[in-house]
Amino acid sequence: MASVIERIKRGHFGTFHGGIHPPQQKFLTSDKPIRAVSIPEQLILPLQQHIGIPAELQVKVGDKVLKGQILTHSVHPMAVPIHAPTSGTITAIKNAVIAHPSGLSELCLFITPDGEDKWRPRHICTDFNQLSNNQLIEKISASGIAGMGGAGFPTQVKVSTREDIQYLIINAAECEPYITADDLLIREHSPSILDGINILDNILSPKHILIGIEDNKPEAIKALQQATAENEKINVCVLPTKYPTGGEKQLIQILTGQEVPAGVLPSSLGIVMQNIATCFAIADAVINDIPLIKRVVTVSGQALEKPQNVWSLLGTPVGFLLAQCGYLNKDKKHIIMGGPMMGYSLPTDQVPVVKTTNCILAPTEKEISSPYSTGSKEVECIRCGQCSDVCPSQLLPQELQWSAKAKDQQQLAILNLFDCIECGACAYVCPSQIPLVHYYRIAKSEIRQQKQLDIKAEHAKVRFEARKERLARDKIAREEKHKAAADARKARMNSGSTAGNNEKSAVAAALARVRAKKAGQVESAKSAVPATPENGQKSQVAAAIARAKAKKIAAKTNPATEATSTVNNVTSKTESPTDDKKAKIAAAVAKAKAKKLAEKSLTSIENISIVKKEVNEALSSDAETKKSADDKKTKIAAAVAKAKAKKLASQKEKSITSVENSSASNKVIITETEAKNPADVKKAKIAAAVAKAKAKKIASQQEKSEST
Amino acid sequence: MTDYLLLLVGTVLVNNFVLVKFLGLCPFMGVSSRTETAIGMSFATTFVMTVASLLSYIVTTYILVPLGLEYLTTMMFILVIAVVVQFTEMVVHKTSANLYRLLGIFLPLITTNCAVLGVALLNIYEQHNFLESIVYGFGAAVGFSLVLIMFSAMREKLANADVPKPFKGSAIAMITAGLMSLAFMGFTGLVKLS
Amino acid sequence: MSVIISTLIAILVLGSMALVFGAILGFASVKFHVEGDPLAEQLDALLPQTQCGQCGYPGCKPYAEAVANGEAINKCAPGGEDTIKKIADLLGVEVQPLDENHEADNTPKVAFIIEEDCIGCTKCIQACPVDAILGTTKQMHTIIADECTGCDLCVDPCPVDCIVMIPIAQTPQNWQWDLNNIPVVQLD
Amino acid sequence: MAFWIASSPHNHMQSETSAIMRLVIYAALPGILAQWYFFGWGNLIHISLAIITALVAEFTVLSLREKKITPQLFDGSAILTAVLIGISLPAIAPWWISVIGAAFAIIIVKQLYGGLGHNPFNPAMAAYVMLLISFPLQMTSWQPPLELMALPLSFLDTLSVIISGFTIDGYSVEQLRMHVDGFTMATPLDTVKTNLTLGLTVNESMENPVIGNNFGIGWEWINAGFLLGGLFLLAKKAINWATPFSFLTSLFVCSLVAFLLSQDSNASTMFHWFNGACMLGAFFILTDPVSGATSIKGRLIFGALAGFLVFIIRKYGGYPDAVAFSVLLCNMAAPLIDQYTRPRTYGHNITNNAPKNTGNE
Repeated sequence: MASVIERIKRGHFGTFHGGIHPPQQKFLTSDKPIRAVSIPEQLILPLQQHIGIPAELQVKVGDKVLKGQILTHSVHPMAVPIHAPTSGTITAIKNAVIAHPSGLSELCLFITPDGEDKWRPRHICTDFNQLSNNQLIEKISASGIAGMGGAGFPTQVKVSTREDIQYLIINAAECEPYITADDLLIREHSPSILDGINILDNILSPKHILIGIEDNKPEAIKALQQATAENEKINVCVLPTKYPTGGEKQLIQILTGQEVPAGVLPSSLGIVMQNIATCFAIADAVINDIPLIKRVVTVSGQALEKPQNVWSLLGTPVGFLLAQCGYLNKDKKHIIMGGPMMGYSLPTDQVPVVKTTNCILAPTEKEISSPYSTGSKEVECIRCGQCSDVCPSQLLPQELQWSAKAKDQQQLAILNLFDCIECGACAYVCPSQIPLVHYYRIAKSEIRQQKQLDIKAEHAKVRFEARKERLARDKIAREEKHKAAADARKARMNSGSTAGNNEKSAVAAALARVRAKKAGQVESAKSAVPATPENGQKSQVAAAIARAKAKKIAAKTNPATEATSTVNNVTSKTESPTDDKKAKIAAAVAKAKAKKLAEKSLTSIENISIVKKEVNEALSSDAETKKSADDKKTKIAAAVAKAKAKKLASQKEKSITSVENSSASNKVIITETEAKNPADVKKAKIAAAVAKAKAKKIASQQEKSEST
Repeated sequence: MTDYLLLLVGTVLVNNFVLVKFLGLCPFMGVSSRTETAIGMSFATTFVMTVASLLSYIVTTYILVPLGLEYLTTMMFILVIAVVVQFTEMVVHKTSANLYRLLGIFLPLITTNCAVLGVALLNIYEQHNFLESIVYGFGAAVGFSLVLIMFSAMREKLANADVPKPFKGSAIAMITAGLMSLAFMGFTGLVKLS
Repeated sequence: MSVIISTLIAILVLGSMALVFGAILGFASVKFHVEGDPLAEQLDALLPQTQCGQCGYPGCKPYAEAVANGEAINKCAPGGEDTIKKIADLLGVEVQPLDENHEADNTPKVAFIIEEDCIGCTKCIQACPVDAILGTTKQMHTIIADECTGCDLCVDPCPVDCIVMIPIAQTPQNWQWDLNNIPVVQLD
Repeated sequence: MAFWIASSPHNHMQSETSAIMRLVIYAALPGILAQWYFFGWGNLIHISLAIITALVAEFTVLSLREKKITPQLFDGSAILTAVLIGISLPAIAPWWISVIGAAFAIIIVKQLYGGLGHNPFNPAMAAYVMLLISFPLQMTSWQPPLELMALPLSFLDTLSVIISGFTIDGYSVEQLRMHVDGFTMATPLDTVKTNLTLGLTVNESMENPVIGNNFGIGWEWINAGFLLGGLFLLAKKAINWATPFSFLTSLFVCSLVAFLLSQDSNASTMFHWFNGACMLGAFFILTDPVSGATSIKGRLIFGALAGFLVFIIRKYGGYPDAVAFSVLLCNMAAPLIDQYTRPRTYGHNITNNAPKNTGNE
């Protein structure tokens, strides 16, 4: 351990495999101070600006918010809150294009600033040393700080690690070309940064604090060295410039000589890394109670008149920043969020600045004439191996692309595709100009999706098996129930009571029902005949109207109601409504018929008569039924019966059912006297929906037959 | 000793069964699409070839020749080979179900691998003694394995190559085998066996 | 006479050799006996488990068993070509194109119930192979989207056609780096 | 006005594959010049013939496959293949040798596999081996260096020999191969090998006029030329150092061991280095990345294997020079070598650190 520090103090650092030296281009912005820009007319705040899950919304459209007011909140550690960057009104909460390479939309808050920039009450903390660790972490968490280097990992998760921390590494390498945001931040705010580092020191109490910074930032190095001169624990490590020194794993390897094992967080090695801008944000949050609402963004590129680092409020549209810096490109707009190596191009300049945005790059066409930006000049890979020479993860990019193109996921796994950090070094040097990283990203997302599918498939399998088991269980239970019921019935029938007689008739009715059903099935098989012209016309009309106003017409002119009434006419009624059981049975029969008839009648008038006949047949076998003119009554009874019968069928096991049934049917029969009771309305609705569906079907059939 | 070594090298490289004698092409084309499979096949074939040449020598020398039944040689050898292959199949099935599945039909088909029968018959033809028979059988199998494994690695790579449609699959594999054969011509004259 | 004798000897030799070898093999087959054939299990693991029945079998497992017994490998529509390729690799057979009787469209979908139209008939619940539909008689039903496999078995039974299959929406989380499909804002 | 969408990285080193190919061709110039100086116009004529054939063949295949023609045709790879074929042929071989060779190389060895980047074998060497096996007579009709030739050989003579088999004055190839003393000439490697079978020691063979003062008149300079070109390529980082280094080392070690064991029957290390196609093979053929191994470790093994094979075949084999065969054999082995020499990926199989390695993979 000591030897590592000794080595570092001597100025000897390790190295990582590969790496490249792309043109720095930092001079564009490195000599100008950070500029404060005015508040834009509208701020767009994506709910999620970090890795993890979005927090829950705490405000609604029309709310007035104050600067720094919390907008989302969650107790989940991977959910990071966002805050109002300025005071104003929430004008919309809707999907908008977010800062993501896909250019897809996600939920964003739109704030129209009122220009007053009025703060919520703040509690300045003068001495953070008096705060406990939990209080510090709580403050960091409440301030919505997520890693500001690019990935956006929630900071409170990183700092609340339980591991014994050896090294706290502050990443100030800023190895990507063009970007000088951290450089300028260090130069102008090194005391605050030191406060932030001290806060982290308090929380994590690491043995050593290492600040990794590339040697192309002499002024920032000087500022840091001056600021940290009195602190023995902090070592400013000036590293040779090489891309991607700023990669977490690479920086760890350079400074400590250790490799982070695949699939493991650095904290398990006793290492925590924080970006230097995050340190500044932590200091601001803890000391000044300023949540993360602004950050330094390098607005650079030769397509700008005045490239400069700016203090940008989160949510500022990129276009606004570009306009402030004098965007010159008029035709081919190429705007990159992030650096030229790992940034992504934006589909619109309305994309907002988020917590991870460290650079907005607006290059001229000549400046960044990447083969991947200006039409593909990709040729076949000749396996020259330059890519594997520069790969910081020591992968074999040439083999990876070969397998990625062939979608050989097995081979990709063997080649450790997921250890690729997408730094872009391979694609940068590739003489065949193959967009290697792009291939890897596609392959990675495909593999990720495949994994999801596999998990889902496994899950579906489990559920399917469970369902099969449940069905089998139910079947056995039902059979037992049946058996028990049959035994009981037999006993009752043998006893010769009136109840027994009723049972008998019930059995007869059930038999009839089964017969009718069978007949109906046979008929329906036969009745593929198209509707008669009359009926066709009718149903066409019905279909047309149904689409517009399904409920109304269905109740009026629908054949289904006709059919139902037809059935009702022939359906005899039970002697008295008080005889629940009997009525129920009869009604069940009627219901089955009615439903069938209703279906049939729509497709063919012929069917109606046939079903009528069947119903008659069925009913005539029901000895105790008599004709009745009371249509309405039967209808309602039928509806009640329908519901009950179904319930009965599905809940046979439950003994309470019969009690429920009788009481429920009584209730409905009581309500029957009312002309427009709710049951009727509901029934009409159901009928309407059925009719609508049928009409649709007929209409499509008609169309088909017409077209042929 | 040197003789045996020369015999071995000669069989592996100079008179390679697959690329020079063109024996055993069926599994050479059939089980070479994956290196993993090819390695398994190599072990199985090496075992079969060595044991088969050993057994066939014993059968010839101690049964067929004393009884004057040389005319039964081919038949007997097929019997011997079939038994060894069956045995191997059982062992593979038991020890590595995965390999068993990967090899599929080609495992029992070692029986009809002409290289195996070829080794047995060539042993008789070349009048090899007991040790020579074993070395010859083993050498032939090593040669077979060597090119099979190399070929499978090449084919794994070729699987993703942009081969013109009419040449995809077996066609390009045959061309590759031809070019490999050309390369093996380089070993010609390496070992001058009497 | 000597011909007969030599023939007899030949038969005897061959016969006894066969006997000896047969005994060896018989012994080996007992010694190296392997239980069961996990092929169907392995095949089942490759199938997408939508339980859609489009292959003509009631679920993925039965189809896997059928494939293990020689059924055509190209009947899994939701799995598409990828699954066919994997099965072909596993079985060591040629890749076949998807059966023509099946739709080749295997874009992931999820069922959705148009709730105002639902009459609570429970028919879809009975049809769902993975119990992904929630509801009871006369109550509006809804689909647990996370559990839905997109098999569309619930669409047909619905008497009021209130179930539709909607493609799974693309989010930044499941985006596949298709740069060509990024909607680029056209400015004038 | 639209926004550009592109995948990162957005900047590029601006290198091109064709530039590498051109560089390799330029680097071959010193060797070709030496060849011209010592053996006349023959190889230059063959190079031109091969280039024309290769381009025509490439054009034909590309148009048949409906590929983009211009970028692929002029990416330099076909020309490089043709140049290598032209260099390696005997100077006075008939014209159809180079035509068949180039056509075979481009159509069968390269394009049937899908073109540049897909061919598992080095096209030039596969073509050379095919020619050597199919036309052994023409392919071994090496002429003596100009200074040893009994007959003068002008440009027109060479052209005439290549086209018709006879010089303008009517001398045949066989007559051209006559030494001033009336012997039919062979290459130094051939000479040594033949003499060994005749019972002569290597030292006695070195007396042969074809060998000259050092290792072979002309051949030593040609190899030196290619060595120079190779060093230039190394300096330019157009080729990787690993393969030539391990190849030459391996050949050196093998020949040194043999030489130390028996000086009579083994030529010196430098004789092996500066004869035949040694340097050409080391820097221009084995370094072909398409058909070679990928990783550094793989390349070291690849080169060492090639060196070993060259020595074995030169010493024991039936063919005098072995570079082409060795290259093909190594090409065969390359995918296998690749499979077993993948570099350790960052964070995998860490041995030297991570006391708390809780790797969950």
